[in-house]
Amino acid sequence: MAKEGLFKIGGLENVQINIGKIVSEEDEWEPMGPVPCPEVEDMRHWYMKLLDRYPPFYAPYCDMCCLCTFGKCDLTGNKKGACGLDMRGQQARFVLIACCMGASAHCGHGRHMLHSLIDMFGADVPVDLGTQINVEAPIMRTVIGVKPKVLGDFAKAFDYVEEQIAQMMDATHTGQEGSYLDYEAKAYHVGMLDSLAKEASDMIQMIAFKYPMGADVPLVDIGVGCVDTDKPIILVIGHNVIPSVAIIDYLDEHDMRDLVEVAGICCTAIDNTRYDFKAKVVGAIGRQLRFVRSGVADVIVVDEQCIRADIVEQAQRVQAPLIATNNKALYGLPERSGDPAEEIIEDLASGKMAAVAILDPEKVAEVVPKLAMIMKNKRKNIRTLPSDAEQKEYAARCYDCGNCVLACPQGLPIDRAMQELAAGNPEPMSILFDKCVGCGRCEQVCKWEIPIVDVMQKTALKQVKSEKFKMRVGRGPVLDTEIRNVGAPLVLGTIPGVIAVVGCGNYPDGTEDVYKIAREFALRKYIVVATGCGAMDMALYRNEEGETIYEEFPGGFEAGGVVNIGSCVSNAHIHGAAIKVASIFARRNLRGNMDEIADYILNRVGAAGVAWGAMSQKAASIGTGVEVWGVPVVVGPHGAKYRHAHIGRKDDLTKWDVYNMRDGSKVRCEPAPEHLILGAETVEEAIPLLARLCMRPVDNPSGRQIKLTHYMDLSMKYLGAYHDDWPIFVRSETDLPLARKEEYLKVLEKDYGWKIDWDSKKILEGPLRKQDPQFDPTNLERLLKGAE
Amino acid sequence: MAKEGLFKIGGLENVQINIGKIVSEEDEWEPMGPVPCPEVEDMRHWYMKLLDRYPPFYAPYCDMCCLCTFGKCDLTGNKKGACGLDMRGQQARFVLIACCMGASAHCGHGRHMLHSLIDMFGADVPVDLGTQINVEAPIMRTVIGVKPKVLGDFAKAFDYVEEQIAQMMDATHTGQEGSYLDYEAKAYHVGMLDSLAKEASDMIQMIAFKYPMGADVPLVDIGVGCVDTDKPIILVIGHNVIPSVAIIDYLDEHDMRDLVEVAGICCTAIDNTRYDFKAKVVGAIGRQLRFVRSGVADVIVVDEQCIRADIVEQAQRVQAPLIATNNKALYGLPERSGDPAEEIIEDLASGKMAAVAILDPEKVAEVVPKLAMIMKNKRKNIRTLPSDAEQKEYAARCYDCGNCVLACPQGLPIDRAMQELAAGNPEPMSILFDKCVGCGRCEQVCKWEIPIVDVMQKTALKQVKSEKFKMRVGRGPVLDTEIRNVGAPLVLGTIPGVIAVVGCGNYPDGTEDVYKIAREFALRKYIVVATGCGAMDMALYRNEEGETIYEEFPGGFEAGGVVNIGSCVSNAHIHGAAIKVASIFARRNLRGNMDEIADYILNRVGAAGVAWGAMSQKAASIGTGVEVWGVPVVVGPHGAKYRHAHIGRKDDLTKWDVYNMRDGSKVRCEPAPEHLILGAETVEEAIPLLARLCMRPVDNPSGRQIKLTHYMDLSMKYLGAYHDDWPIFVRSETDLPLARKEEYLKVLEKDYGWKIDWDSKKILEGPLRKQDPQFDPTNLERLLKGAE
Amino acid sequence: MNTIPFDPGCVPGPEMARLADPRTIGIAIKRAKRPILVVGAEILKDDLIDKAIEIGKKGTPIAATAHSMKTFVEKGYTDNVFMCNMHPLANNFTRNDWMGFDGKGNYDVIVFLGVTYYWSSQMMSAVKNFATNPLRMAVSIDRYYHPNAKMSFENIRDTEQFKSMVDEVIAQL
Amino acid sequence: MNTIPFDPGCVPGPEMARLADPRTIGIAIKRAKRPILVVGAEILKDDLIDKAIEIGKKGTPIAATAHSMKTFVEKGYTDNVFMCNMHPLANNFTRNDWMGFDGKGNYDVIVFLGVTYYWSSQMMSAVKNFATNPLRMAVSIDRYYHPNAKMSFENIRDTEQFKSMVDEVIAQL
Ligand code: SF4
Ligand code: SF4
Ligand code: SF4
Ligand code: SF4
Ligand code: SF4
Ligand code: SF4
Ligand code: SF4
Ligand code: SF4
Repeated sequence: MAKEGLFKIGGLENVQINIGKIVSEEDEWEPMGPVPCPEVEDMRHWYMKLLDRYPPFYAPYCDMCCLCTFGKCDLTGNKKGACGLDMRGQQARFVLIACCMGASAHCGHGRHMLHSLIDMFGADVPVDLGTQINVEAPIMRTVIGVKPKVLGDFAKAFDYVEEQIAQMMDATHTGQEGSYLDYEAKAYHVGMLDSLAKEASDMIQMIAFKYPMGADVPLVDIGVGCVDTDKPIILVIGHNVIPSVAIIDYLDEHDMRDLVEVAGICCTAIDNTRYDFKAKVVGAIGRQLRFVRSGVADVIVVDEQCIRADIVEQAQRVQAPLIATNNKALYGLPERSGDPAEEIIEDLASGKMAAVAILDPEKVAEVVPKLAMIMKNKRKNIRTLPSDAEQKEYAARCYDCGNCVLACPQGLPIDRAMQELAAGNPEPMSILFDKCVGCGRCEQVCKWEIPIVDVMQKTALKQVKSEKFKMRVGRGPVLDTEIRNVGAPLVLGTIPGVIAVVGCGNYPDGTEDVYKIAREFALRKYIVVATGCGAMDMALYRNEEGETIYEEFPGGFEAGGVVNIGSCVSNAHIHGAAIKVASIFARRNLRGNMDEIADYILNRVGAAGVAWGAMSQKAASIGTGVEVWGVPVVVGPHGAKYRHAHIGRKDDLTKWDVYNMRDGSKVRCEPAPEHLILGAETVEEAIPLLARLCMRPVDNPSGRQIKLTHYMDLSMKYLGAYHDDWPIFVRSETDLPLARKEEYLKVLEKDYGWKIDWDSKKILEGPLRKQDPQFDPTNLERLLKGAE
Repeated sequence: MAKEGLFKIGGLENVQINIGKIVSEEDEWEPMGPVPCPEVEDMRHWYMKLLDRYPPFYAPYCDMCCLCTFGKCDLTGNKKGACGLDMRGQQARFVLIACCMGASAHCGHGRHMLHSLIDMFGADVPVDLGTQINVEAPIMRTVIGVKPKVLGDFAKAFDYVEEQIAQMMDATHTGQEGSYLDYEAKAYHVGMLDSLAKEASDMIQMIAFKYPMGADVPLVDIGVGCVDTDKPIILVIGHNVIPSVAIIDYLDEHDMRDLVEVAGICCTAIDNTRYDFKAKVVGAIGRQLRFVRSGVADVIVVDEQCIRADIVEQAQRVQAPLIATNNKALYGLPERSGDPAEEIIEDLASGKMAAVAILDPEKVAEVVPKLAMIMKNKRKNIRTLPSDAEQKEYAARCYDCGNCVLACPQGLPIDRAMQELAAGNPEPMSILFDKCVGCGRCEQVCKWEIPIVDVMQKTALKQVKSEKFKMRVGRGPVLDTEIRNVGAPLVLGTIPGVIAVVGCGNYPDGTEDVYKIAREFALRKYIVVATGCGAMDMALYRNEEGETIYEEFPGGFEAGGVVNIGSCVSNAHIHGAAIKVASIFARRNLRGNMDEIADYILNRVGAAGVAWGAMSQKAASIGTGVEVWGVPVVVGPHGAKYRHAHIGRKDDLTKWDVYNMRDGSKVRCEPAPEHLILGAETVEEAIPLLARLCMRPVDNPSGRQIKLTHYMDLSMKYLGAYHDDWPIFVRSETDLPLARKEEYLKVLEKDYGWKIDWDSKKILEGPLRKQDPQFDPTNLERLLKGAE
Repeated sequence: MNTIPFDPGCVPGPEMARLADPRTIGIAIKRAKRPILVVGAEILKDDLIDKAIEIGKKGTPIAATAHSMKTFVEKGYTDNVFMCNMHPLANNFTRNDWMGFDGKGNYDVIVFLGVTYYWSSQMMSAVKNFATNPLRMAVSIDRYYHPNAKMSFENIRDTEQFKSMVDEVIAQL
Repeated sequence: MNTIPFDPGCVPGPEMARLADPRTIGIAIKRAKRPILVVGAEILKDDLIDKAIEIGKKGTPIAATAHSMKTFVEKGYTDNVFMCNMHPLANNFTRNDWMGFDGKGNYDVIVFLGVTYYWSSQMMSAVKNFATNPLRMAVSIDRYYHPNAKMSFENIRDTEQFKSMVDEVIAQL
């Protein structure tokens, strides 16, 4: 922040003032805490605290390391490689690399947008989030101690994140870190950076494009069936909304908006609807290959992230011209920003070129709508899915070799379905459609060159075409006013928790899973928040009344709300909400105080994340970034491929000692939350687990009672039994689910040897600890009275 | 660079001036070229030019991708994974990841040092490189268009590099880039960033610590035998010299310098000798495990990079306390900067703790020398290598299972050597010592727990102890004056080339290889430059006269010089020298002109790099950063594990068309240089290859004659034959090696069908092109006359 | 020539499961001091639950992961069935201080049946790499080739064949 | 159970070389339309150069990489020996437009003998993954198990045994 030297002052070109030190004006909104802009060592005490209680468990995904030319090293059995690193270290290193990739994606995206937005609007766009938000950027305030006032201020966040990413990537180099613990600590650091980068990335688009906020944002269309195939269709795919916004602006300015469909896949889809309620959402990542293959799109515009690497080839297959608009994903295409729009349109429309890159969003906007109009006409007679005859021929061709089943990440029984289809029964194949993640790996190995993805889609065509659902527009941050309403019940536990449904679409058993999870918790008056693929995929189902989840439940951050926060970068507002509980409800200082705030959340805010289809490295950094702020995360079974989990041990209660801030005493607590990141095999397993992970040491009796009730109900509902750990959460009879209190007391007496006074129906002996309304838990020594 | 807002002016606390725009004073030393601070798309035309002529060849090191939870994907046979990426793309992505790791290591190191140095000296330390250097930071000038004047100015380089690394890491994320070409282009971008980061990193230490420069730097001691074992020995390992410098300063200030040995391994060793000529160099990375195991060190201080991941365990094994001083390599140790030195010393000396982290260099300096004194005494009776009896027992224990041979990256015949040793013959084992890279993998698999590394070292002990050699101190940048002397002969070819021996110690056949290469070329009056492990390892041999290579050859950047440039970050000065040829000799503008300068070097500066033991990701980014500036690189056979090579095709001459700047015409040239990066299996193969790669289109007749002579001589010497491509380099009879001109003319006539006029001994027909003294080659359209 | 994992990319490295016939695997379980059967979501398919119960009845305790417990309850067999989450369970297998469900110590032969392929594969990888001293052995009797196990069947397409193989394992107990 | 590569970490994935006996490999070379023998630095060890020359004499052209050419020259056998660098050579094997040393087309069976293990392993990987259409096949007759080849020997510790295996290959030509 200090800058010395000679400066020229605008408008006073001939005056030079020698300035010793420039202090940018920064009102003292809060005193600065101990860890502003932390280096990893500054926050290491917190990271190590988490790792001590939730030690890493490794499930190596590969027994070798191939990262340097001493390799490959065989590390099987925790052997050391030529550099001295052992298997645990290597797995943790891989986690760190993945997190760096993920955080770089968020930061790279945000920084790129910031440049564009400053070009478009100047750096002075004020940070104005309306009257209901004062704590505008809770992560930024906390981590770097800065309160952004204008667009340009967010550069500080990216500066910090970039420097730190380089430092952490540095540590992944061969011959650097040697302990899995310090690799994990660094992964936590990167998770924290990731959360900051996301917040900055979403805020800059929000303030520049004036996205709507609050519970009352409208519902928009989602689903393949919503796309009006009578119009020219522009399909946008990715995460960076800037070229799409340019296209939409162009359509508006040229009175073409109603003539053309702008339909999106992945986060660009969500963010488009934040800008333009007419924009259509096709769906999440799982729909990408299949929607492209359907041939409906007349022009495909890709920006960055979550794009199929072979999108150019796929677009070509359906004769849709493709425009790449981002320097992260150029596919070897010529960059044509410098050429006249007409030339580019001509080259693409004539088929002279199948795809081009155009990095200038204005030029993209000039090219795409016109091109779409032309292509709509040209592509009229393009049939891309198999004809009935072809479909038959394909099915007949199947040799039943089973290669496709092996290649399928989900192991779907394509072979059998193909045989059934050949025999005239399309049903088994059409059932697979919903379980298929749309990856195309099956086609890669079919020696008979059956376009399996297309064949499957055709069997499900009717169902696909009828996909017309509603999704609430991504609404960005939780309002301070909402926090004021839910702060107390959340911390006391009477709102039993916040369930955050986030992440990608690599679901083990299809998209319906996320709908099930979200609805179960919404019905139970948890607050359900969602972003990204999860927010889209859960919209694809209806209740018995025919309502989608967004129609059934309100959109506010309130008990029983189902809140579409927004795209993947909007994830940060979920942390933001938890941080705001600490700030607004508990009046903790945020500035430079990350350890304290995360400690607050871990002990008090009953939130849990579920990244059921976590696929990417972003999901890795997102999950890590959720953990590091004190919120546990459950991933689907594919998540085991991230190689690590953070597993608490309820059989070693020494790990659960927490300080009472009031008197500095140590209190042995129940394991709440028990784990920080782990996987589950099925939703039925995940749901009770999530309920368990929402418990917190500070729950008051009625809060604990509610949480325990849900936990036990859900266990019985989905598992047919209770986990044997439930008594550990019982501090006194008042914690017990009311409806079955006696029954439970009996069990406690009989199976767990607790002493019960049956007259008063009070527990005399048994609980680990008593509930103490004065209990003010912390894991940080520095917060104890008398600590310096 | 623009910053707006309200500012307080130092000394005028109550005055606030509203400044529209601050322009930091920056004299117009050169007009700004077209690509200052380039984004990847700004330089993509250059990267793609290189890739078009030197297309990537992939040798997958793994047929699977394990980077996301869709995986593992089997990509065998160039199949596509679930994200649509094919095998080529995945290999290129891995290259990009490796380069990002490498560049991050350099940038992370430099940024960290910059913070420390500014803390120590302030940001105002002037960039003063003496009277013989005006072009102080050629890479920085070229790439970001900045001429650094004070220490603090280097922050601009790191700011830029960090932002770009995050952008490039972003592109490695699943669902981003789809074409191997664009991954490669991005790897080139990162290579360029790497060169910039290294330059900044070396310059800041040079100017802060006032390292010596020029040809006349002294010789210092290198080799295990140089370490005076009568004194307490502090062993420093790594790349970041700051804690070592603090230790040396402390020793000086306390008049202890002559009482204690400061011995180093890896780049910290080299950089220590740039600060203190009394510092000893043990050797390069290959010596690390073995020197530690010898137990000679009384205290081990590690900073960052190239440290064994199990160094804590290894130090413990020889009861040497270890201090970790860098946040990149903390090994899970407690950070004790906050504790009194006495306490730390007590804990370590008593064995209460085996190792600690101390991130504050001042504290390190307080602790280490005293601790070394104490430990010297305590460790007197520690014997770490096997006794004779133990040695015998170990050898006898060997079951001849051969596991160690399989585990050994070099496949050394340890089993047979062990049998011989058991039979009383230590010789075969002692011979292995020099071929062993010291990785310890053999010990990991010996079921009989034979400490193979120790056993081997013991057999070679006499030889090891007699290792007393001389290395010239790393001298940093090539002087402008030197460039003035060699610029013309280099470009004309009469100095046949610059051979840069760089990189790590993963040699296929031992350290002597680099000595052989360097000496061969020095004797032939090439300019030999060296850095890092290469610079150290080549010092470990003597000629017939008993001179080391640094004693045999002068240290100037001149024909027949052997120049120790310095540590790995000093590598940048090798690019710097080439850039300075363009600037000083050819008067090209550098500023924001990277494509032009790289083009200049590719066509004119006959330099080639050899990273014979390239091991790390840094070596990957270094190599890529050498290529991108137009200099070809040869790696040893382990280098094939980097997965790619850039192979020119002499059978497709269309790729070798070059513009003549004078008239814009296209000239079909000989393939010079033919490849940009490739491997060789043996030095005998590499040496003629390097000679070939030094040829350039602009060589004048006498230059080409000299280069061709060396190429052919070396081919005959090492290969017993000529490569069949030599005639392609012959433009006229004047290009032919003088001594055997007639013989060659005959061959050209007979085997290649050229027409010769035997009277005049002139070539009438045959050559691809005539030599043209007016030929002013470029690959860049923009440099052609008439181009805008 | 090589046995291909059910997920062909799931090739972990040089240590891959020995292909074993049901008899061999059955005997290995029989000989174990403290064997345990781990079942998951796929136990609900193809009546495998009945096989699991048979194994339980022969004295091998069962760890019921995912939501498999519900079916045990429905089937009325819960005697030596312990409901748990897989991740903490696998974590416990890698630790020498875990005392097992009965407090008597960790298990030595860990038999996987009816667990999603890639999920159990990862858990067996943890056992293979970290439960080495003393050696604890993961054994798969699922219908897949599981390289991260110590012993495994091949990939079996035919359900009846697979079930009869499981029967053969049971016959040895 | 699995054959371990000479460098055990060198497990590339699901497609690994078939272990083949010398006769089988010999016949495969014999049947090739355009076979080629690639030799490298290790050809100078254990008199393998003589074996190479025998193969050359039987009509298979030889690509002499590293500095092996020198020994061919010394041995006076250079008839169908072509000196080249390995990296560009392997690159050529992956391309359909390379016309071979004789200008008559690329090769179909590429036999490796006497090349540093990890170096040839990588080159065979390139052939395996990119020389697939039409299929060109890398075959190792070195003393190592080479997973990236299509066919390979096992790791052979005994030099005499190895040499007699090479002899057996030659006998088929
Ligand atoms: S870590 Fe991944 S890329 Fe490397 S060897 Fe293992 S599976 Fe292959
Ligand atoms: S980084 Fe270490 S473990 Fe990995 S290949 Fe290199 S030496 Fe082996
Ligand atoms: S596209 Fe669907 S069916 Fe095909 S491999 Fe992928 S998930 Fe399986
Ligand atoms: S890979 Fe093709 S032929 Fe084989 S089962 Fe699948 S669809 Fe049928
Ligand atoms: S990044 Fe692509 S190729 Fe790699 S595992 Fe994921 S889907 Fe497969
Ligand atoms: S320490 Fe030496 S002998 Fe042992 S495996 Fe490494 S290189 Fe081979
Ligand atoms: S691994 Fe040990 S026992 Fe086996 S050959 Fe090597 S030294 Fe001998
Ligand atoms: S040359 Fe390589 S191994 Fe040696 S010090 Fe530098 S980076 Fe480390």
